[in-house]
Amino acid sequence: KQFKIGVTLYDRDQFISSLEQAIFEAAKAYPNVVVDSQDAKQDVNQQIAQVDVFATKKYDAIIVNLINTDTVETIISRAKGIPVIFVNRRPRDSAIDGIKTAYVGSQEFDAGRMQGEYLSKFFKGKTELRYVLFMGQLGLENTLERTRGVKETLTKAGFKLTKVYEDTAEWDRFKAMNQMQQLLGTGKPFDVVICNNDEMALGVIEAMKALKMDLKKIPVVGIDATPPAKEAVKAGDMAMTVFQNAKAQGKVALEFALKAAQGQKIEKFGWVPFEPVTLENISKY
Amino acid sequence: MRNENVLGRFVNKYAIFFILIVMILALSLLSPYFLTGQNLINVLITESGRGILALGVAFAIMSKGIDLSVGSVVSLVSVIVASMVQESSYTARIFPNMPYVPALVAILVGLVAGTLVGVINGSLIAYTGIPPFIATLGTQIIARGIALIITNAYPVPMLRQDFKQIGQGNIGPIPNVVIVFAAIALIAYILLNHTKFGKNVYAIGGNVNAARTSGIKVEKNVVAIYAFSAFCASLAGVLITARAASGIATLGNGYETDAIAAATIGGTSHAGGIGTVPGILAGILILGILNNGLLLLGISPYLQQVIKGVIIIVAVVFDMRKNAKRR
Amino acid sequence: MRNENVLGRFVNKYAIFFILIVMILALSLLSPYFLTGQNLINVLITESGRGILALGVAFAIMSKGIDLSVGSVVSLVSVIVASMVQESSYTARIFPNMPYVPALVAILVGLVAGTLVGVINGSLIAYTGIPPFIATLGTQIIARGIALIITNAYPVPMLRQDFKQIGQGNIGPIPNVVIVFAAIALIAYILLNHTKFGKNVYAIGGNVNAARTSGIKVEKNVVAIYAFSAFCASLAGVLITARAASGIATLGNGYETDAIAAATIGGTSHAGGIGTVPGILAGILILGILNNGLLLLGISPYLQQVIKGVIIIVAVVFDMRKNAKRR
Amino acid sequence: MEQPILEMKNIVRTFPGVKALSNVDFTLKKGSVHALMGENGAGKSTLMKCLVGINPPDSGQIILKGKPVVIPNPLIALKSGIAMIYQELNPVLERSVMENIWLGREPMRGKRGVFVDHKAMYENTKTLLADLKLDLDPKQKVKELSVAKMQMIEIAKAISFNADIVIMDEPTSALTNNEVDHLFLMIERLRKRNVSVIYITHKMDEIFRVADEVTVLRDGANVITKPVSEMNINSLITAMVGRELTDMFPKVDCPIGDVRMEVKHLEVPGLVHDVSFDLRRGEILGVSGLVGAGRTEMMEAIFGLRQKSSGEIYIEGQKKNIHTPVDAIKCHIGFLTEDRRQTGIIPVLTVKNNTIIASLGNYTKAKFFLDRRKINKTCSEYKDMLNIRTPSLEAIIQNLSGGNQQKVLVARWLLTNSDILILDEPTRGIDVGAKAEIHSIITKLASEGKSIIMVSSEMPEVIGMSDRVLVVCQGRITAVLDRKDLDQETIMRYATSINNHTA
Ligand SMILES: Nc1ncnc2c1ncn2[C@@H]1O[C@H](COP(=O)(O)OP(=O)(O)OP(=O)(O)O)[C@@H](O)[C@H]1O
Ligand SMILES: Nc1ncnc2c1ncn2[C@@H]1O[C@H](COP(=O)(O)OP(=O)(O)OP(=O)(O)O)[C@@H](O)[C@H]1O
Ligand SMILES: [Mg+2]
Ligand SMILES: [Mg+2]
Repeated sequence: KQFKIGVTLYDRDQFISSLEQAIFEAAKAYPNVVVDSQDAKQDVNQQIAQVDVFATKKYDAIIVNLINTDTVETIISRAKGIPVIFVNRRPRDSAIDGIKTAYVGSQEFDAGRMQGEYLSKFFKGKTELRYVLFMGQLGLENTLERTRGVKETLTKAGFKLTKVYEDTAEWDRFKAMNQMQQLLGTGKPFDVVICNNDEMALGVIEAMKALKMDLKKIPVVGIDATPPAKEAVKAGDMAMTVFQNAKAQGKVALEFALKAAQGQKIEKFGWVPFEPVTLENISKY
Repeated sequence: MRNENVLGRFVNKYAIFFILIVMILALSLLSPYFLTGQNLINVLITESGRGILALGVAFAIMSKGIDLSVGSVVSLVSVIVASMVQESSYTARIFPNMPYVPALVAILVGLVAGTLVGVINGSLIAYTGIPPFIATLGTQIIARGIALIITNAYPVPMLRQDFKQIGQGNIGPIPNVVIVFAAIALIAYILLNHTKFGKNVYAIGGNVNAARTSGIKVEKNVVAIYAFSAFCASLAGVLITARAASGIATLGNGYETDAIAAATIGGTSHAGGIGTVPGILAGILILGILNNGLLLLGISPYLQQVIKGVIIIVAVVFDMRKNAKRR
Repeated sequence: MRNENVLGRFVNKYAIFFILIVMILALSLLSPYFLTGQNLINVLITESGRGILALGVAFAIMSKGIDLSVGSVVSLVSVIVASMVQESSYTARIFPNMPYVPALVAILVGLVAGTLVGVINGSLIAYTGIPPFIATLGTQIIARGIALIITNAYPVPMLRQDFKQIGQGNIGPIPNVVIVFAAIALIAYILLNHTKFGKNVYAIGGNVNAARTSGIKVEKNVVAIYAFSAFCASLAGVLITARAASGIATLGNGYETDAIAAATIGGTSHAGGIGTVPGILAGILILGILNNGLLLLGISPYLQQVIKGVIIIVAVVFDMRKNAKRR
Repeated sequence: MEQPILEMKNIVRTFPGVKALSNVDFTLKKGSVHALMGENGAGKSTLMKCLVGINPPDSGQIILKGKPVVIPNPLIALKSGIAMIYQELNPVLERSVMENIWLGREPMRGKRGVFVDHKAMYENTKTLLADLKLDLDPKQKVKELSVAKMQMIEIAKAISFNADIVIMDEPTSALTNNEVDHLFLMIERLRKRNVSVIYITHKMDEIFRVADEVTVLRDGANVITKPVSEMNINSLITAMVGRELTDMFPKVDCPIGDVRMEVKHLEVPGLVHDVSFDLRRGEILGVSGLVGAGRTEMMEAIFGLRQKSSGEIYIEGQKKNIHTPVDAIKCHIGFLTEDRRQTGIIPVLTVKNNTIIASLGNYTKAKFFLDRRKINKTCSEYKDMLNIRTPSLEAIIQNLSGGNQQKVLVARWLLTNSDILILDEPTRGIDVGAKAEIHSIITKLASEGKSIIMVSSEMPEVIGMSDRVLVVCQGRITAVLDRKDLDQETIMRYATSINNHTA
């Protein structure tokens, strides 16, 4: 029997594209699996429409990278009994039954926590941290969780956090770069730049390098461990990033989907851990 | 020769509907799933929000204006209404002390708040003379900001079942949202064709000086036009929120472009004074069917964009032939 | 009385510049960081991309059109150029087998490809008569699709230093991007005020029938207008890519709205035939200074939006007074 | 005999639902002034637009200077030596006078220069305007000018092309006698330079003053082509209308009632000064004056379209505050404006909607829904009454001939049932037959007790129709003349009186 699996992604970015790639890669291992992948461009309505179409075409399973975690019930009901595997954006636990629905991903909070742990070590002995924070798109779970993760970890470690600048750059490298440049223009002092993702961190680094600032003294941290970010870590420009294992997430998601499609029992959660990436362990990635 | 001309003129006049029919036929052939009742209903459900939006925005366009704020109105209404109908058992409510609010009251509050944005738009445009583009861009940014402030950018989840039912329920075989969409289309049709207000909209768009000289209260009508547009957006906001089962401060981002595109494809002229409800509906359906068809065919999302852009252009080029004789 | 009138008219005529000056004064008082050379240069650097875009788009608006494709052109050019100047040492290059391409050649290819989008826009508008909104919306979607197809949605990082230098270098104390921006502003000014093409743009926007009966080749001029707009967007795309040191397929998303807003705030009329380069520059700077100021003041990002919307509206309301006298 | 400079043979042109021209022939001699006449919608403008390539003919031949030519667009027409003044004024409002005149052929700096030579442009414009005795600043924006001045600029522009053939489509419809005289001097000069002129007008007297030959069209077909010397007014009208017209000014003397409206000390800064007059029941009050005298502004101020700095308006003895047209219409005042394009027609709407738009309130059911049956009935009644030539009530008004558009506007205001009707140039561009028709409607309205203010630049109309005439000069009323004292010289004397004083 041939298995058809539909994928709907929240939008496009480097990480999601890698995740999509991983799903396709994993599917290659099974000659009888066909994957149809779509992205919803951050439009909830569009995502539901895509699920509708997968249901209409009687696909065997659907992998959903949620735009908004609260649409989960709607999506499950629109799937009309077809198994739904959520990936990377975590829905409410109550929506997951481990039979027809499951979640595959990493704990977003952990990514922030790892940034926080790295920085607590880096600034050991200090009591106050003057921070600059670039957030992803407002209102998104990963923005909120990553931000909460890093802040809570640092506070727990005993630092007094002083905001120098905190704003969204919408995951965008260029927006972050422009904002950073303007901030630098003011000459306000700060100790650290925290970014919700690597693209923004790379933008910040461009801006700081243009002013020949010492990136060894003022660490810039990101999340995702994208190829250019890894280059930046190697070069010592980026202090650390957090590896979100797109490959593993994609692979596990596909395996879950396939099992569910065959009516086999699956776990409720497929956790793929984050991993901190620094100059010390960069060669592993 | 006369006969041929009549046929030719007929085809030209209703070109947009022919395009729609051709698209439907083509997709029926290309995909066996397309012409199923469920799929068509799905298209209607998906498009109902954008459709309601487009009908409202079309009024602004016909009056030679534009309404960029509708997307933000959707967002604003979404979080306002959602914050009033969260399950009382949910501890992280936006307003933890909010007493029980009946769904209808919450919706009413949302509609009033949303429509108010339109009244502000209309008043700014009518009484200060600033371009509609700027007035509605300004309120777009402001309304989005307010939606974010209310929710602190968090989604507003865990909505009560009685509220969700509005967006997810059916009357007979037909989903509620589709019924509301049809009702708004009917209202828009009657307003445009059978009331003084409709004629005023066309006249203001066609030649505002002549309208003024003819004793039309241009200012009041402009306020009414933008209020109507915002009212439609608010209604769309309520429906989409009920369907999505969550209030989201970024829900409507970019919807204005879709709505304007649908109205424009349907023959609404940005030069003012021209536009019909059937045309707009055709525009909405063309976009919706295109979207649905490309998904059904399983075409790669990037290629989809290219095809979509090409078809939009081709459809309107074909539709334009009706004007070709002139000039 | 005459004197007072002259002063009043002067203030009204140059209202937008007064608004700009008032904003600068207010921010100087509110933030000690504002009026520093480095900060002002930063504002210029940041706005140069949007500024170049706005100058081009303004030509389309003045001709009673609109250009929604510029944002996508930025993206398209960004990935095209970036993919040609990636470090050869970087293993994950888009085109692994691409031989060494001199930066200038890559830029040229990008500019040509981007401008081609404009030629297509202009031809569609001039020769098929479809509304500029639809033509440029269509090419917007298509160009974005192509950019995504080229890169498969991955960023194009690790660009060569010789290329990055273009966006990051200085001539004397002045950054390259600012110089290019100034040059384009000057070219736009000369085109509009001192060439036949400029007169044609105004005439086509002001009264296309008059233009046609006066023997102006409307079609060719329309093609040139959209080509110019796309050329500006391509140039902005190159500069932004060089500054960001990465090609990004979604780089320009939404830039068209910013550019159109800047042009409109600067007094470019969507009714066609009206607009000046100094006005547009004022519009760009108002938006830029507003952004910078709110950032310097450390206002919460949500509240920032509300304030931004209000100030845009207030600025244009004030500027509108110049037209209030008539009627 | 010398070869004609232009021959048009068997020209056919159709529009959807209308055959505008069926096999029309037209021959133009070198150096002659050829009048083109016909009722509204006869096809005059269409024939000319065929010639200049705006509406190229469906079939037929154009022979220019002995050679068959195809003229696909106005650019080729201009290059072939044909310039045209269009019936519908066509300025780029936001641009200056000089930019309008030299649009598309701006003088350049240097021989193959890329930069426009503004200085040369300014000087050229000055010379051109002086030549036409037009006192205008070349740098003024056209939108600040009155319709008459815009018309003069169009004339100046057409003449500046130095074309072999100049087409003038109703050039004098917005002009008063002085400017008309001047235009005729210009035409005389053109004739001396061996330029041929095609002259379209509805003003009969002009034909006999300037034209050498006349061609009459009716319903898109030739009726007659003859030297003017062989025609007289009556034979010309008969050729156009197909029947004899007995009375152009069917004025019936009817009893004039008491005062209905009083205007006191009306003041619009710089335009209207201390204007006071009254208007009675059943009265036709003519308003005469030169172009730019401020008659239009005066009426706009009364109607609430223009801000007045002081002055009161009393209707039936009661003071009324009129700030907007809505207020005016509430006081039962109607206003047919002079500028058909800017404040009259709503171009993209149908004839029906254009007709009904000012009186929609009277055609509703349950105060909300429109009574379409009643609207259709009324509109077709007025269409017949005014003999509006349109394929149907659903036709788009911008496709109607100029005169027929004007008739629709007349219908619009008749429909409002106003007690006081202000008509600003009501018969501009309207053919003789319909003009007589409108005159008789005006008379009928007056005899029903309505009050009419008729602003007109046509002396015969003012003299023929008015019970009293206000003469306006530089924003002031310089005379109020009774019907028995009306004659052209007296009016002219008062119309120029202030000029004479200051001179
Ligand atoms: N663009 C058009 N589309 C449709 N019909 C048109 C168009 N232009 C002209 N017509 C029709 O052609 C006929 C002739 O019009 P034309 O303008 O030539 O009349 P005219 O003789 O110039 O009249 P007038 O004296 O009123 O200016 C009219 O019936 C008119 O409705
Ligand atoms: N919008 C405007 N802005 C500035 N000046 C104006 C404007 N409209 C008219 N004027 C000026 O006002 C004066 C009177 O205008 P206008 O020529 O319309 O008077 P009129 O007596 O109605 O003439 P006619 O009706 O014969 O054209 C003129 O000097 C004209 O230039
Ligand atoms: Mg005509
Ligand atoms: Mg007048």
